[in-house]
Amino acid sequence: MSNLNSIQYFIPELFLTAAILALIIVDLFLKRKQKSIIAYLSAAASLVAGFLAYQQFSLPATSIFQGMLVLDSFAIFFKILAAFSTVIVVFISLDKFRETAEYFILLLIVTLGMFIMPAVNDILMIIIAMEIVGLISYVLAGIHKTDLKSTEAALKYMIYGAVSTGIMAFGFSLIYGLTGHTNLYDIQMTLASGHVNSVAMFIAFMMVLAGLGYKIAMVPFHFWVPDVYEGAPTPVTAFLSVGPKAAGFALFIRFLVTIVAHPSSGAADTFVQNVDIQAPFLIAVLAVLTMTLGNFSALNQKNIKRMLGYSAIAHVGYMVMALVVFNKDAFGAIMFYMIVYLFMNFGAFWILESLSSKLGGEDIEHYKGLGYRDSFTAVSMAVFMFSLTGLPPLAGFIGKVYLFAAVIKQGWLILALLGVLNSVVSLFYYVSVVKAMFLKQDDELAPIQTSLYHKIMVLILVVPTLVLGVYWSPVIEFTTNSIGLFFGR
Amino acid sequence: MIQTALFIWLLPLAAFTIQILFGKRLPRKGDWVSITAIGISFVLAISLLIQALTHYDPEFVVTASIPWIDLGSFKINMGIYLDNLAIIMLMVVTTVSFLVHVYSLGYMKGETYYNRFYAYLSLFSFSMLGLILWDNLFGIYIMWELVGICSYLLIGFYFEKDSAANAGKKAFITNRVGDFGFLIGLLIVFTSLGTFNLSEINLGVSQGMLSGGLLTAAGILLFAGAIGKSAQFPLHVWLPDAMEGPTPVSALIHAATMVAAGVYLMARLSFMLSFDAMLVVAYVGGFTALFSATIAITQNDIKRVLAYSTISQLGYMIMAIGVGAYTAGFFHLVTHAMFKAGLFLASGSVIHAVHHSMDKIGEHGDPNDMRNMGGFKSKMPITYLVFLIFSLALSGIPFFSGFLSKDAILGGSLAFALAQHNPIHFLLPVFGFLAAAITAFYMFRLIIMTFYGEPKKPKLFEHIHESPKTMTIPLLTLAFLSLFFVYTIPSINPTTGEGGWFYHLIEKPVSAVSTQLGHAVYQMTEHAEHLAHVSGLMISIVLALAGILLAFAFYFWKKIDVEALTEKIKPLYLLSLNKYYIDEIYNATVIRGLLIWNDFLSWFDGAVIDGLVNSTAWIVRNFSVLDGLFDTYVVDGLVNGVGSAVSAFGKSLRKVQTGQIQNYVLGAVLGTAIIIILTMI
Amino acid sequence: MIQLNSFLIISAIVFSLGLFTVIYKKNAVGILMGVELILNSVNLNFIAFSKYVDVHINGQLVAIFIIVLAAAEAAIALAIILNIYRDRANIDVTQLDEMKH
Amino acid sequence: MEANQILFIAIALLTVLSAAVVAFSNKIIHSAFALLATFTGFAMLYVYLSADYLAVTQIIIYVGGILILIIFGVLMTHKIYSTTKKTAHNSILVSLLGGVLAAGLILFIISLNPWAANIAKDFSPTTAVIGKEILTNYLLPFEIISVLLLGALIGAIFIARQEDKEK
Amino acid sequence: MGLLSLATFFPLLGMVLILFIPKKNISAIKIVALVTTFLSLVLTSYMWSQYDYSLHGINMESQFQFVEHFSWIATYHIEYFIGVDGLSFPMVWLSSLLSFLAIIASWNIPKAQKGYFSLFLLLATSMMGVFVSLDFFLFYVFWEVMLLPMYFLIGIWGGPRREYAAIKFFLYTLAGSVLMLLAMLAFYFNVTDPVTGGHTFNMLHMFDQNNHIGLLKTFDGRFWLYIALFIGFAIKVPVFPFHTWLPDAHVEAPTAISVILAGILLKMGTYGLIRISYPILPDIARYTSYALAVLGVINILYGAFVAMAQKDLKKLVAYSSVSHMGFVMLGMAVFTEAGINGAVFQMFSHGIITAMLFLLVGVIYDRAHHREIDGFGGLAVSMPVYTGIASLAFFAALGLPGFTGFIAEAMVFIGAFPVYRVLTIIAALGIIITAGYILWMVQRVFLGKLNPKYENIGDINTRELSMLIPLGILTIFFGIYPMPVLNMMKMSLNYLLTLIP
Repeated sequence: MSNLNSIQYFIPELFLTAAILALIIVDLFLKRKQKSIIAYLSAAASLVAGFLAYQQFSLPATSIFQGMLVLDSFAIFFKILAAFSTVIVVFISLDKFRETAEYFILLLIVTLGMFIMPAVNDILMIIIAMEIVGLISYVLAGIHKTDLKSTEAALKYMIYGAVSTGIMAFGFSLIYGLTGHTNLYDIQMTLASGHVNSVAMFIAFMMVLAGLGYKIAMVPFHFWVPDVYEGAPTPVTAFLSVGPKAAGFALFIRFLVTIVAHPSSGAADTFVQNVDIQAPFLIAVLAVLTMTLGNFSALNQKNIKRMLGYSAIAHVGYMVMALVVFNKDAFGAIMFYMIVYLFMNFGAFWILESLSSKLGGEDIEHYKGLGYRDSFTAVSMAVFMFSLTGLPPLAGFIGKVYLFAAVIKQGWLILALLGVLNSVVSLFYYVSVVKAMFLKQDDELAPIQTSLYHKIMVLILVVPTLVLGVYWSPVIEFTTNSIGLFFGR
Repeated sequence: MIQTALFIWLLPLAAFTIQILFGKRLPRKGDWVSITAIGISFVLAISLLIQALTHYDPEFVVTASIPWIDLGSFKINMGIYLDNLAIIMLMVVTTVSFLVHVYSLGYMKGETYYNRFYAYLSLFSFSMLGLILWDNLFGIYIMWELVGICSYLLIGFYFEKDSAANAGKKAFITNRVGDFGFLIGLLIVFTSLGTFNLSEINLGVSQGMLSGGLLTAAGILLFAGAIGKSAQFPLHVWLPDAMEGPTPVSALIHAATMVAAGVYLMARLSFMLSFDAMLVVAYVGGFTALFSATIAITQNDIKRVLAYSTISQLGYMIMAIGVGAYTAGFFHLVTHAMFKAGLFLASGSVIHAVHHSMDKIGEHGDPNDMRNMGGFKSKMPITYLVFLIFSLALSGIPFFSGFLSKDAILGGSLAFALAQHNPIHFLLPVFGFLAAAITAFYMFRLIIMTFYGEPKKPKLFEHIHESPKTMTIPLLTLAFLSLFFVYTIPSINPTTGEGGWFYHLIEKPVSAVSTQLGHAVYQMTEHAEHLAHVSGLMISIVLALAGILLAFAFYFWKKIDVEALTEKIKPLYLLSLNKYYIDEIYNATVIRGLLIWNDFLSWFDGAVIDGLVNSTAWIVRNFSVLDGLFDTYVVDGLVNGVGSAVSAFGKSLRKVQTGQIQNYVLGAVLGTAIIIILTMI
Repeated sequence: MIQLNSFLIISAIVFSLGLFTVIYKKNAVGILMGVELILNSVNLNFIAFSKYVDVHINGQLVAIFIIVLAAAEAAIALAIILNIYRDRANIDVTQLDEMKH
Repeated sequence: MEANQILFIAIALLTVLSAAVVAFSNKIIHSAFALLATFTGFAMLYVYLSADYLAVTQIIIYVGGILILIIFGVLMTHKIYSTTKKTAHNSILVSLLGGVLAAGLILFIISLNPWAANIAKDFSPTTAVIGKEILTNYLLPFEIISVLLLGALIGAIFIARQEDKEK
Repeated sequence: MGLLSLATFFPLLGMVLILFIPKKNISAIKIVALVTTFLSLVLTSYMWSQYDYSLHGINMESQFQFVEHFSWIATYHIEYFIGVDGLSFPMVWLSSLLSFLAIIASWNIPKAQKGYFSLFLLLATSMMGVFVSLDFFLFYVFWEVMLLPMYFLIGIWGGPRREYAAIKFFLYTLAGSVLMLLAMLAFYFNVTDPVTGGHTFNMLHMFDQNNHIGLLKTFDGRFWLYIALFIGFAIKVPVFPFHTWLPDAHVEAPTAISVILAGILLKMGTYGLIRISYPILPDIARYTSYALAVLGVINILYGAFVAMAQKDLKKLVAYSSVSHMGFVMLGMAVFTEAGINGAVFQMFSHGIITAMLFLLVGVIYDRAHHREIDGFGGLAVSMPVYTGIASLAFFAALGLPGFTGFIAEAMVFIGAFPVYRVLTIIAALGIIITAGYILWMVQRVFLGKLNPKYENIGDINTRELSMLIPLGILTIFFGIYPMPVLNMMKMSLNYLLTLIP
């Protein structure tokens, strides 16, 4: 579709861009005390962008901007998710970054990147979209300029990200060389015609995987995660563990189902691989490694943030696990899990963020006896922890059920077995937080008073975690519909 | 009749229920409730007996049953099986029980848990009667267990005494060992025949649905239950200890009724015993008879002597069943119930007196120890008289009931031995006769030590009094029941009971075992019985008298120096005194072994099983360390390990740390490379 | 006539050198140089393929954008490095180990 | 061998060797200057690939922009007198491991020679084509990257800015 | 909402109510808990009176009673499908009874009453839910929901090593249940709904072998799925090598929770095997039955032996549970009418008896503040009533006739003997050892000289009596006349046996 016609399909992004520019200008006129207006405005902007994206949901799948982007419900799903996660992050960060308007503007730019990432259809766009998210994320991670940990995290993130992107770009250049195209569909056509050397393709695929894997924190590209998650300001960590990761998954899925595989016939559930490489098995191994490493490393962590960092790796493992089967179920499961993960993970991080000053830190130690000091927050935290473990009747359980169901349906029983055993392991460290909160009573500590704002935020996040564990039909229908259009192009 | 039987059976249960719930608050702590209940049962039992006597039909049987458990193909009906055997047994049980109830009025007066005692007695009566009446093995097994628990409760009645508590436990657990066999026997029967009902079992066995080795096994296993309950070797160890219970209990449970349940069971089941099973039964019984008699010689505790005597006499009965002298065996059960209960009650009377006397003079000793007694004849004439009658009956002296039955057994065993072609089976009558002689000896040793001679402790002797009427009347009743003519009516032949009503009512059942041998056993024994009768009679009288004379020679006339003799045969003496060390052997092997085994398992459970699981948890937990090690030694080690080969080793050691972004990058690169290389290979 | 492979080999070597640099240098700016080498090798690849493989010149266009990205990346990286330097007076990445294990 | 080829080899050598200097040099400032040579070498290679516009862009942006930025970086993070000071390095063998592995893999691919086609196009000026492409097919990346640059600008300034005194 | 739902969710309603009661108002909290569990008991009892003994249940929806069947998550074919039959109803009734009694037993919980009672009520609902669910997914949800309150109830209100015990319980059972999750999903994808043709979580459809496809057509698939399910259930039972969580959890848990643990939770393992594993994979059940029987025998003997070595009264009782659950396993491994009915009856009976035992241990612990067996002695003197009831309970546990345990064990023996002779004989040794450890314990605690420390120890009080007496009456009543329960069970279980090849 020509550029001009494409604009009508690009309204959310255009709106976001306009909002970014507007906010930069507004920022100039605001006094320090008034800077929080930017926060609210950015939240509103991303909310509106999300809404605009939702408006596009029923549009037929089209490729826009001369094939640079595609607009399908799959992409829209992740756009909405991105917008939503930004809104929540804005509220999580409100306290800490009240006076830092740049932070919110950068957040919106990342959101724009996340809007583009799931829709890309060209190697160049992949690189650009990932760089927008990446580059700005480095800045966000280092936004606490005076905090040694924060700057260190930024640098590590930056180096790791730059190298990964470099390797990925090199991989893309090889793919370009192998096929002669930069457009994903064209690449797919060429690959499907079957004249491409599979070994070379595999190595290129692995190089690309380095970049994608880094974005979603998959082993062996996960090394940056613990350090960056611990070092970055908590809201940023929360954001990184959900938003960019979701976009990364969208990109990963799109990459897999266009370059590695293509639908076997029309809108079928099954995919045929374009090139003869052992992608499913490889992904399975990586998934197991990812979840195992994430879980096992999280076991002995004393800092909850770092623990959540490792556990985020483990959750990636679960999601990657579903990818081995290359089908509708798997993608639906991942999308569903993303929604669930958004609530529970943000919930945990929000509590971490809002209580860290009151408790004097983010170590498990500090949470001792919280159940008796602020039972509402503690119970909610327990809910998030158990949901992350995957216990019913919480949303995390349903999420995992879908993930496991997807692989079991295709007979990957051993893989699923390793997955569930991993979630047993994960219980141990999640429950250690709960244990500290409830099982260690410390009468000397006074009750904690939390603000109404805190309570509302917790409630907003905990209610879906509970409700989705019991009734999730609308959500799963939403995700299923999103996939439907993805394949129905 | 069924209704009467039901009343007989259930009245004590009602009494028990009332007693256990309200006993404490009732006037006189409710002893009258129990006595009334058993009294009515007693009267009803008499009416039953009268009916049986008027019918005078050896084949008499009435049954009635209702479904109890019904699972489709698996059914158990519960019902009552009333025949002459049961009626006579009912009679015995209600008689002894009633008399013991009455006796206890005096004996147990002032006890703290008086009401509880009566409650237990009632429960026991109920269970024992049920055991007699029920028409199927499962029901019998249930009641079997219940009498066991009553025995446990009553032995441990003085639970504050450790010895009593121990004895109760020992009794129950030893019995459980026997019950284990019983249970397996039951299972074999049910598996083969699909029923527990006695008549159906009879039918099934005679149809050959259960035969051969399995039948023998079933017989022996069921007999194992009897071994436990009737205290046969090697499970006899509990009975002497059971004397820790109150003496009326010893009389009722551990002499007259419960211990005889084993004999009763074997009598009930004799139709299904194969020849091999019967041999086992006979030998166990015969051996026990002799074996425990030899122990009784040296015991000094009056009740223990009686206890071993009981074991010995039960051995007789068991042997009788084993050799096919069915009627004789059951006859001995009845007579023995009377005189042995009498002996216990009489000894109770003595103990009661000694106990009170001790209380008065403020001495704390063992009231049961015969070495403290002597010369009580003058102080306690009635007790002495009845004691003498009972002892004569037990020793098998003519004109007393014991003679009739014991002689029949000895004759039966002799006949059995004669009928067999294997001379080794003469061992059985030899066991029997030897035991008879020894019995006479130790009984008179007991009488002499207690009632004759000079009082060993004059001070104690001064305060000895005859017991109250509630105690002496039951004694006299039992003494009367130990006289021969009670059982020989309408005949008055003192040498044999065969002309009497008893022999008429009780007839040996036809064996259902279909093998040639099974029938043969019966027929030949029957034939030989007459042959053996006269010789058996003569020998037994001679031996009994010899035993009595010897006892007098030893202990009364002191013709023979007991001490010197004892010294001479010290090892034998010690062996007997210490009951052949059976308890010690059990303690050292089974019990200690079990405890060690348990401790081992407990340790095993905590250390190994749990440890195994925990160690996986440990590994899991430490996997993170391993993971760290992987980071430290593999990732970094690759970085630094290779590097250290070139550059200074010491410097690189300091670099062994994570948090290094370049190691991360390298990790990713190596990871990718490794994956690629592995995949391509 | 110069073969495609010549360019590819140069690119491969430079890429490897870039990777090596990233791992080898302790100096953060040095690492940044390594990243630039990598990006340059990528560009060379794209451009070479655009000449020899593609009927269009898409590769060249990608390369242009990558150059721009490299510039942006360098700017941000240097800002971060500068910030680190301000905090610690040192840009040795091996000494950045506030967080580990 | 044609002069063309000799020249090419010379340029290639320049590029690779200077890149090697960047990598192995002990002094960061040497690396920076070697990088200049590498960038230039790349620009010249682009000429061989009939990418005239790219060659110029390479010089302008890389040498004129990025490299200057890097040198600024070097200078700002080192006291002037210490720029020539030896900088510490990680273990060379281990680092080489990564590099050699990567090189090996890529050279392996190249040795497979699996490329889609081999249509060596003749030289034609690319500037106009590129200009047209950027405003048609590549309009979106062009616009998006401007947002990226904006973001990078804000971010870089925010990070690099000296904190206000009152904070 | 039907009766069954009401009965199941009444406690949950109570929990919600309690959440709105201020923390300080302890008596109101207790009363809400008491009333809701009582109402639930009343409802289940009423349902018993309405129970139709002629319906066999197991694999036909029309044969179930009090069925409620709604769609829940339509896209994934998850249904809210509950109902009871002869297998589940006794357990449902028992759980409502024990929940109610356990509330009484928890009357004097020392701290955080609000949390305690609300968690307890959640537990009660989930227990009932497990027994009524006929949709596998629903079953699994209830099954897992149980873990959370249990973890807290042990972990917060437990004994000195509560944290260890709680996490051990949690990890063990979770490890088991995730395997079950796998198996459940595998079943889902290998079973078709005969009506819609899609996959289904409906257990009854899973039971129909004609609906099986794919993996369930292969022996290996069936076998491994059975093993996965088995481990999930076995940990709960607990079967021999997986049992080590039990003593710890039981010992550390507060009295009421021990009651629930031993009385209900253990039964879920065997219930699950009979309810789910057997009908879905009858051939594998048959194939592995010998192993199950062997494990059962090991449980019986091992539990008894280890119980004998215990010094802690509660631990002894805990190990006795291991031993008694062995009878259930032995009984269900033989596929005879007597065996399987005996097994399920043993579940019911052990639920009553062991609840009594734990309550009794709790009574004494409340007074003496320790549970060392050797630390007591002669309590029969100072606590006669308590001793009476305790002897009743212990004799019941020992398998004395006249109590439910005897009938159950006898039926198991009768059922098992024709099938596995040697095993049954070995298992029967258990009755001796059981008598041994129970009597030995009774002797050390109640008999002998009165330990002067406990001269003035108070006898059992009315509240405690009020929870023990109903159980005592039940164990005697069903010990003498078990048919009301057996009639219910036999329809279902005998029918179940016809499904097993």
